[in-house]
Amino acid sequence: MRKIATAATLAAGVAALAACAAMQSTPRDRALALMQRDFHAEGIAGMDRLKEDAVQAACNKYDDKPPADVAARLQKEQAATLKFPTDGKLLGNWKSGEKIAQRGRGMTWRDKPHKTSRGEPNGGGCYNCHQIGPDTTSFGTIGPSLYNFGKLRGYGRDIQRYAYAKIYNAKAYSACSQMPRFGHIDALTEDQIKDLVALLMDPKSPVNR
Amino acid sequence: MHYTRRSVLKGVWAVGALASAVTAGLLSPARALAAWNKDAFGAKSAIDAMRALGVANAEDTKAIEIRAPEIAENGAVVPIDITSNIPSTTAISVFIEKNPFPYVGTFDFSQGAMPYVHLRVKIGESSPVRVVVAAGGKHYTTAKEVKVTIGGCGG
Amino acid sequence: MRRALMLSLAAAIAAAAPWSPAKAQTEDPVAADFDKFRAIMEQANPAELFEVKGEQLWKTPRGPKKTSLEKCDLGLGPGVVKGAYAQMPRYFADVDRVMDAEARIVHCMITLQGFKYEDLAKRPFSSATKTPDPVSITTYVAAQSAGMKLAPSQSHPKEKEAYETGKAIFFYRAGAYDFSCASCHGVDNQRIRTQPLPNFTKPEQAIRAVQGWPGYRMTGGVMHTLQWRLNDCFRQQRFPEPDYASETLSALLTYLTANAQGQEYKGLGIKR
Amino acid sequence: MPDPMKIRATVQGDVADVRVLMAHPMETGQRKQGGKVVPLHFIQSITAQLNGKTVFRADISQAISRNPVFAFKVKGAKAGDKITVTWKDNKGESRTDETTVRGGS
Repeated sequence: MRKIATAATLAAGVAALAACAAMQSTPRDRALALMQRDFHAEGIAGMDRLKEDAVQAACNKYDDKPPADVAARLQKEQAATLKFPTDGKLLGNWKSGEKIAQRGRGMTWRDKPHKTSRGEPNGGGCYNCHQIGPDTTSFGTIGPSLYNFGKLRGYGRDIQRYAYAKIYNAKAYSACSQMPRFGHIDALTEDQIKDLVALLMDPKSPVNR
Repeated sequence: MHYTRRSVLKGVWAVGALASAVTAGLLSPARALAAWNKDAFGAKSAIDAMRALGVANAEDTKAIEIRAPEIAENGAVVPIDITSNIPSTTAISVFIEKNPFPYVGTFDFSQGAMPYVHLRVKIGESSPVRVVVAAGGKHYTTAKEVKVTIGGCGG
Repeated sequence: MRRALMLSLAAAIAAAAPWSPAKAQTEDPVAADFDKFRAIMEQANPAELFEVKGEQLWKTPRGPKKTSLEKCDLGLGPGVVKGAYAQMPRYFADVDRVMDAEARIVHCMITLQGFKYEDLAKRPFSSATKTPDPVSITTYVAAQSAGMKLAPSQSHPKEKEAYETGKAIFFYRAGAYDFSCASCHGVDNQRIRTQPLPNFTKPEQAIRAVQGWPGYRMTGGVMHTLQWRLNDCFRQQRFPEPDYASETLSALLTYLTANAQGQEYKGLGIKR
Repeated sequence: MPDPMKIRATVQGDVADVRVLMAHPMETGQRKQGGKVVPLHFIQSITAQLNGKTVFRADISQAISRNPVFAFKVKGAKAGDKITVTWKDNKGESRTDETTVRGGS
């Protein structure tokens, strides 16, 4: 339902807000009240997305630097959400992984569950933040470079599991990481995460050549 | 809209423009009367377009300056500045070699117009931008590569 | 047990960190080249076509009440356009709230001309085939502040309050991806793909939140304002959608603009 | 009726720098909207005159960007001269606008 703010309702809203402000005077409280009033659900992005979960609440409260005990507790809770593939395989196809890493769409207003508005599978948007393969120079720098990921760390199963888990839920390692929890929020499927692990870990992947 | 009146007016404009350009001796009658060159604009390769325009014999030169980005921020709008340093330049033609229809257009200069043009074009993929200059009855050419990057965050 | 092992392994990997993050340099040659050609294009900016249209719309009697916007008070008195954009968002006593330029224009279209918010908010952003009137009008209004210093008023208590509220909105992490505005715009020297991400918490970079808007966007060849820019940020943040011209957006714009206080607004821009 | 052009002509010495902005979709015939292809629609020819004499003429394709921008220079111009620009598109629509050459700074 779209909330319409006509001049009249705006005025009413302002009055209500003024009343609110008297009771709850912190900027955060005002911000939350305003956003609650001024946002509307659009497609798959419901109003529930404005509510913080435990991780978001702690990161907001501690300005992304929670005390060590809080961080440890959160990381433990997040690690408990990790689901590894039931077939035991962690390496998919690095070529598909490259496509998932290149694409950034999905999870917003006109997209569908697991699919973008164009009918493609969701992207991971990995290149938005990370250097990955050697041929893509238009990579972002918000996250560390993942070039030579396997080559530098070895190709063992423990590292494969680490890569899988990190993509599935980065908050299991760093409570206030800026990286989305792609598996946890069901943005990427198990097979897609396997393909991304292959992109990082397959010795034949351009990432490691 | 007064359809007939409009089309008559347009007709007058077209004839008037052509007549004045031809009488001024600035455009060869052949080029002026050829109007919009369907064959050249419909050609799928730069060389076919150049043949259709009769400029395929253009010789290489360093006397044409093409100012365009090495890497275009957005292929939908690529700014290009072209200056010809060849005396008696009368026209500049532009081709984006890798576009599905490479021929972008021809710019004619007369009555004091300097052999310079700024234009903004769509470039589908990284491609040479080829320029052909008509001067003193001959044709000269040069090219500059423009790279087109992939899009941004794509959210 | 296995999880514990894995986690400690991860810690070891992180600590060893044999890679160094590829930081975007301020003298990134690609970004410098983009800036250079954008500056060339701004000398003849298609945005001016929308400024011309916006001026016409401002001066023409329109809407159910058949009045022009020449009595619209943008904060400097009824009808004063010159310099008004550079001094917004600001507090308006008639609505007892802070409004940004486009919110104020929409307010004038509703109160003076009799347009309905519902109609204006239905399709508030430009498409290949249509540029909404408030977009053209905002473009016209903004262009009349080109070359002026940004001076959003921060003297009224509600203006200070809007700043603090906007700041809290800026840092609020939520949504499917756990993003806040600060995820992309709270750190120095980052870029997404090839696009530099200015740090809006710093005065000298905050100007880049406002600079170049309203802007002609090369993608699609359409005119967009800050209302669109913020709407699209929230979309990419995977939030629900903010209401057009809402107080939330005015508060956020107050925070961003006041951080850029005193810097020169150069007028209409060209955007990727 | 097509939207007006914006023409700016400034003279430096005796050279007029002319910049023309045109409001036109320049549809390539490849873009889809609502599942349907938007038909080819683009400016085909442009003529510019200085005090009635043709100085600049162009035949162009759909590869010119949406809302086209052109700049050219004319020697022998002075403040107060008239610059007239006309475009005509493949659907037969046309638009003519005029401006006065201004003195440079």
